[in-house]
Amino acid sequence: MMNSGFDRRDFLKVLGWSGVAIALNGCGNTSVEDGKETVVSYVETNDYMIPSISTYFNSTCAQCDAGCNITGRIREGRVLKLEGNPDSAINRGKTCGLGQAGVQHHYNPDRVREPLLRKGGQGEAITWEKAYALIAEKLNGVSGEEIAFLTGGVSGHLKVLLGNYLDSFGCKNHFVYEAIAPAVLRAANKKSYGVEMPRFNINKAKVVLSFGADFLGAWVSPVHFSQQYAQFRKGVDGQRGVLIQVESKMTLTGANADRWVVVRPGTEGILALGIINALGTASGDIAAKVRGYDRALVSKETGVPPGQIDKIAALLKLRSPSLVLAGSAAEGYAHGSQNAAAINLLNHVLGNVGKTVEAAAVVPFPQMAPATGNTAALKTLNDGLNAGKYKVLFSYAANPVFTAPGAMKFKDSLAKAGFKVAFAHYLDETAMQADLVLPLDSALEDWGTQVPEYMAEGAQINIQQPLMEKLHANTRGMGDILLALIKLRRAEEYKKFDDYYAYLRTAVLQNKGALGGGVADDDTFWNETLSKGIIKLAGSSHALSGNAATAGLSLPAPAAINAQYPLHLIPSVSASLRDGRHTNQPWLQESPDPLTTIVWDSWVEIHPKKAAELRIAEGDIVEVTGKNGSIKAQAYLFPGIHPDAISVPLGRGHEALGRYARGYGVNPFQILDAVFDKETGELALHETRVKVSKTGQRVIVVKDEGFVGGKQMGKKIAVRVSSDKVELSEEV
Amino acid sequence: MSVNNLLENWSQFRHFHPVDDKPHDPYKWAMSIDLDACTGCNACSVACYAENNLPVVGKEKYAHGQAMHWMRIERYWDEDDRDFPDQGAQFLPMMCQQCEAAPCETVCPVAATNHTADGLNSQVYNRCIGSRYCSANCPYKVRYFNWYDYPTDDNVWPAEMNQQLNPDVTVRGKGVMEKCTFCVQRLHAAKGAARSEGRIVRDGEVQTACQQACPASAISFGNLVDPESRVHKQWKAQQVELDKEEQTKDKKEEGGSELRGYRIFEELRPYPSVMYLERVRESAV
Amino acid sequence: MSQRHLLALFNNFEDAEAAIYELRAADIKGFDFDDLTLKSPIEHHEVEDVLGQRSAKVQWFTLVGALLGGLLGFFLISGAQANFYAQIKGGKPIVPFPPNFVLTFEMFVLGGVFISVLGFLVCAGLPAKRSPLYSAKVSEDQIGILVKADESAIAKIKGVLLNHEALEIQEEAGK
Amino acid sequence: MKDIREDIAWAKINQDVLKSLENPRKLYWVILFCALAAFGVGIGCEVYQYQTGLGVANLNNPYAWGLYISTFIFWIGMSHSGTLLSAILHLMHADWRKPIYRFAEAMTTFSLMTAGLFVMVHIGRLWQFYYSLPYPSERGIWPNFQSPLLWDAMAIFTYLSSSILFLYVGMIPDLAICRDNMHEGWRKKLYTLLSLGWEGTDRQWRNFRVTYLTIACFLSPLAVSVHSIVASDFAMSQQPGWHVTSFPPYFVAGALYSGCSGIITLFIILRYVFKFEEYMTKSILKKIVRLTFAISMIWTYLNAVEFASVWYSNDQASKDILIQKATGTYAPFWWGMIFCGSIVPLTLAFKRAQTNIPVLFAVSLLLNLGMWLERWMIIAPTFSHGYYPWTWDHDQWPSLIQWGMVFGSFGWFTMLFMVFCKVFPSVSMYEVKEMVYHRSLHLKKSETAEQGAH
Repeated sequence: MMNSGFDRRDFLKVLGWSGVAIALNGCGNTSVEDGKETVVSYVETNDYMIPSISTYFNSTCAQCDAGCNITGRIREGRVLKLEGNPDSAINRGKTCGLGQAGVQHHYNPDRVREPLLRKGGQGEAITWEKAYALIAEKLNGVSGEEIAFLTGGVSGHLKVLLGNYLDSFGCKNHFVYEAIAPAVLRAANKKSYGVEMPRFNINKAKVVLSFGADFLGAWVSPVHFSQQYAQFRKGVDGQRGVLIQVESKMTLTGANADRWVVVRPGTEGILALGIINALGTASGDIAAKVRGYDRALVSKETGVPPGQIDKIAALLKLRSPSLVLAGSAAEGYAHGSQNAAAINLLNHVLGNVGKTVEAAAVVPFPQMAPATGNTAALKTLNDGLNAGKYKVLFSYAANPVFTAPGAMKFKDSLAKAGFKVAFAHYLDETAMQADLVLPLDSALEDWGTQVPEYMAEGAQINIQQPLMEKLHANTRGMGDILLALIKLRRAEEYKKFDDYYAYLRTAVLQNKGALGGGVADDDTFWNETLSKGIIKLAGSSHALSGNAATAGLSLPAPAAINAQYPLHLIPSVSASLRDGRHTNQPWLQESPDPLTTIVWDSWVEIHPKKAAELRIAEGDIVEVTGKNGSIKAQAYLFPGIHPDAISVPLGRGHEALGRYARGYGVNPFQILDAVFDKETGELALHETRVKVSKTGQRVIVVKDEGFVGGKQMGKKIAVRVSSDKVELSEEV
Repeated sequence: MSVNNLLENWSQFRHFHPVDDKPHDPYKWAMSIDLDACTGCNACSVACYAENNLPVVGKEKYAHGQAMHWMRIERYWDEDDRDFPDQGAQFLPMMCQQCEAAPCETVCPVAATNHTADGLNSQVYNRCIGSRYCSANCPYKVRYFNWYDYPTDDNVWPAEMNQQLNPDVTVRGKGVMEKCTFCVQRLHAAKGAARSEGRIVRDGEVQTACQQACPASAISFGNLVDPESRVHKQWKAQQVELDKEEQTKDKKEEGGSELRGYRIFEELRPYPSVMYLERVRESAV
Repeated sequence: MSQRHLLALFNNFEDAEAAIYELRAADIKGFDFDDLTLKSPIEHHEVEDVLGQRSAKVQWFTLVGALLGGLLGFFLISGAQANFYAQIKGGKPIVPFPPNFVLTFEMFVLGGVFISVLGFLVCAGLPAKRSPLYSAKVSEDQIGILVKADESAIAKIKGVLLNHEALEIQEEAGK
Repeated sequence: MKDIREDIAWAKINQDVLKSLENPRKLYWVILFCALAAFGVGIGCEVYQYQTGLGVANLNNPYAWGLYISTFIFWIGMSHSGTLLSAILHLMHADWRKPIYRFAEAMTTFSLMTAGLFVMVHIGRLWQFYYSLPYPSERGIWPNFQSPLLWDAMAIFTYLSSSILFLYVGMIPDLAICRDNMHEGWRKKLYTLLSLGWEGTDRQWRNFRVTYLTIACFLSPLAVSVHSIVASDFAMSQQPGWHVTSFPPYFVAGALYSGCSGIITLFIILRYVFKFEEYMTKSILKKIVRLTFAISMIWTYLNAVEFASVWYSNDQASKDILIQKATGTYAPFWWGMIFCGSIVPLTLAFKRAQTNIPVLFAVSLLLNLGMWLERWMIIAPTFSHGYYPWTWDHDQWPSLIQWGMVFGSFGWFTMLFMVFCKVFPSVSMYEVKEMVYHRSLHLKKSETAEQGAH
């Protein structure tokens, strides 16, 4: 990988110095910004930079919230490729496809390059000075109550700075919104284990029973879990781990399960209680709770054959420790919290808490801990907007106009805000509605710190540093913008920081001791920190509370079939497109969906039996109609889905976001009903009921698989063997 | 002079190179892919796009079957007519198998695809005239032809995007065939670095892009003739030999061998350099 | 002594044949029998009985051409392969026989055909200057006999030719 | 039945044939213009494809070959019967070939030239075509002599150049006739140049005969080798449906078959257009028709052999392709091929059909359609249904660009052939004279014998 003859010490030295060099170049008013040079001058290059020799800088992947540590390969001043940082406990040198595509976020041709002020239907390029002045003017005389700041998940120093900025107005309206965040899980975990996000040791489990947790795809920290999964498959003590996945629509994880159990949508909790019942090991409260859930009833309500329940229970009894995971598919209902609680209860009953569910390490700086996003925040914001409460609205790293459920009519609500400022990389749907769009540096150009929500081993703070000079002269880092804005309010306090880099450096060095800096001098410590890209901390961890309470646990019987809208709509989350913010990265658009192999478009997954009933064939354009509108997409016959459900992937159907995203597919967010989890107030993503009708049009589905689909036609291509026929412990 | 050379070294030229009596020395690059670890997540494929300057062809061309993914993830279902795939799907990463006796090599009219000394099936873009005979003769269909001139297509690498292109790998113009190279640019760099230290490349010093990305570490890659390499050990443990079309496993009764290493289409005798390890499914459930 | 050409045209081959027999028998002084040329619209291989075996040597060209072509083909190809073994084909020897034999055969044919045609041109003396006396009738349906003889012999020859019902006799103008 | 009369005046032969070289009628120009326009369509398609990339042909991975290769084989096949008539039948002393072999030989040459075009338009980088030629370079790079495609190139080059030489050498005496009968002008100059000073001397004739015979000897196995090599493109590969031992004879039979039906078509056209009834007689036509019928049965047999050997083999992949051919996407075309190639020629078994010109014309066109379909049915099913099921693809159809070039090739061929007919005598005059002469000799001999008997 390294083509130079450096040894490791030299390499680190170079990285350290280069960090400084980048800092000096990247944040001052360089000749690049003056437009004199394009990227790097070869007349006076930094001495670590040798043409044709790559250098590597560590940073943090910003494509999702998992916080994987990455190493960027830089040559001739350009970042070429992102690799995993081998020293990271989270991803150990590995990356997912989404992470690989980070460079396409950076080099995307549709990035916003100038501050844009709305003028009629058009955006007019203005200067930063004018933009700041305008914000100051709009904020003049506005009380903290009348300001709303909408963001995606934020953590680290950016969160601190943002908090300080909002404090300067006395504003408490920080809405942290993530469309597909595991918010119900957090609440349920808090109740069951005492922490929102414990550590799941898949690698130590002999059986993993997952209720719709797509931990190999898009759930929480997939790269980390994928590695654990590989170890789990190799087995503890030579015994290969068994994965059982319970869900209504097959996820990537389900496709890798030893047994994929299809369950009636929303009855995951009932099945969990049924398994507890079948185990027969529970006592007291729990035993009383599950008494009613005998095999016959559970089987009837969930559609899982009684024999299957017995087998799962027997296996769980036989092989210990095991791990039970509650995923978003089980949680996306009005009784989602109850489902999750029932599933978590299973971990208690099986004695997994403390073994495969462990307390995670916590970063000892609570102010930097992630502000985790959820959808309840959006509802509050939406209500506030509708009430006309907000005169100024800031939006950062969230695209609610695209991701809010159609029933919310968020776009109309947004129009009621007085002045809307969007900090944006691209003109996404929300930025299109803004009055002022401020262009951001890409994640590969910006400084930052990040604290991952899911801690893999010890606690860690991730460093994000520029991997190359700015591509566009007039973009700014979010931290720099916040600093500039806060200076307008508290000039005295912040005047010592020239820029966000200085702020960050000072903030880190102030806590050198706590961050493990010891007696090293400031420069050395700072440079080492940058070169590592990770600050690993001893951290502390709260003990798990072994609270297996069943109080308040009550699961509704499965909903009766709605005659008008007989089908459940399952909006599926793909590992690469997530909530749609990355849809403009062409590698991801062209990367086939693992299960359907479809590219560049949306589809409606229907079980072949249901399709036969409705006389739908592959490629038929079907109309999916719910209470809040309809979408039209191509049908794909998919065996891994409950016949009473259909599934449409999230992420496509953009009306903005640039050439690679706009006009491809449909957006199922648009037709989601506004049903919320009763306990947490989170949007119940899976509660929308729909009907499907043929439109009469038909297209050829653009996909990678051939016309015989996933058949091997009697050829020995992908071969499977039963676990009793191999001896894994003798393998290399 | 050519005829002199021909006559003097006659016996050498009649060797069946390289599968039988001339083992690769000191390198024979090979791979093994554990299908039990592979999750089908596509990270390898995207990493390949990033490393090897693969063009994104767009929806319309993809629809015409003109995609350029050197590494494709295939998804297979059980063929047993059950209502639900209750044993999951099977994923298979498929790329050029770098065959030892590659069917593509012999048919190229201009010798643009050849066997290298380190056991790769090379593709010389400059030499290729685009007869597509290699693709026609490839049993795995892992060769990808440049049906259009992607480097000049504005939607493939627009102004900023082309700064991401890996300078170690050329972009391919229209009319040439391309395929997985086992990241030959990385191999070259590693071999060069090792040579300057007077040794051969150690196991783990060089990774292919797919291997490096794979979150489940399902792919291992290395020098098959190096007894210390993981790949060598894996092949040995699975008793898979490079120049055989029938392995120990095939001779045993079904499932009686406790081995799970196999190569696809061995019976056609291309002697592929990629060994797959069968996916395992729990018998207890 | 100066020589002159004489062309006689006959209606059919039998007449011409008879005339030639007589000319040979006559043994006219100043006339070499080898200077007699028969011109005909189609091939009359019977003429060899009259004119004697004037050998055709094209076959030798063919033999040499075909052998050379074949040898050149084989050695050129094998030599090229041997000197370019950086481009190994997996599973095949550097100099493989079956493909080389196919190409050798093609080169064998190519050499044979090309050199035969060359041999034809050489042996038939083509492209040739037009002979001094010619009649378009020869390419239609008449047989021509072109003789070259001393001035002194011309009259005698003419007599013989006329005896055999020559339709027309052209004489080269005297010098 | 009327045959070439032994008492036909030689001068009349000259006159009749030379008349075909006279200034063309208006219709000639119209047809030539149409052919040129068709060729223009092909050129236009190629220019577009050259500039945009081969993707416009709607080929894909792995469906990498299309109509270009099918039509290439078709034209190569067309070329074979010319050689059959001119060389093989010459060696067999079949006199009846004499009036018709010239245009058949021209057909050989021109269909080879057409086939060559398809190699060009097929390759991805036409501008690097010369890489496939074995020229010495300072880097010592040679083409891959192991590739059947290279054998193909070599064989076609040999065949084309030999055919041109054979056509030319055989035409020299006729060129001399033209030279002698033309008024001053460019034609006279051309014929003077090309006839190389031929005067029909005994020496010229003697060497001419040996040479002509020698080339014929070479050409006969060459023609067989050319089409076996084209078959090797497929049979030497590993793909199911191609890797068949019987492919070379199958291809040769197919080639002779399509060539013969091509000759019937052109025979009828020339006979009608140039009023060559006296030379291209129905009895000759009958002989070709019978030959065609025999070849069609051989082809049918080899077809059956191929199916049978696949069917009784253990090669599941090839079997699948066979089933796919008969029942899958391409079934209509495959059955069309069986119909045109094996059923339609049965009409030729009937005596009345053997000389019925309209019927023969229609049948010959159908046979050629069948043979074209045959070539397509070799290419398409294997590409769409190879070893690897994941890449099976039955949805790809040739784009209009491909069809445009196929169409253009017919224009190109027609154009070449029409120009040839007006510039060179399409009936061999000296050989018709020989034929007449030999007949009269034969007649005389039998008369003398009769008299002697008396």
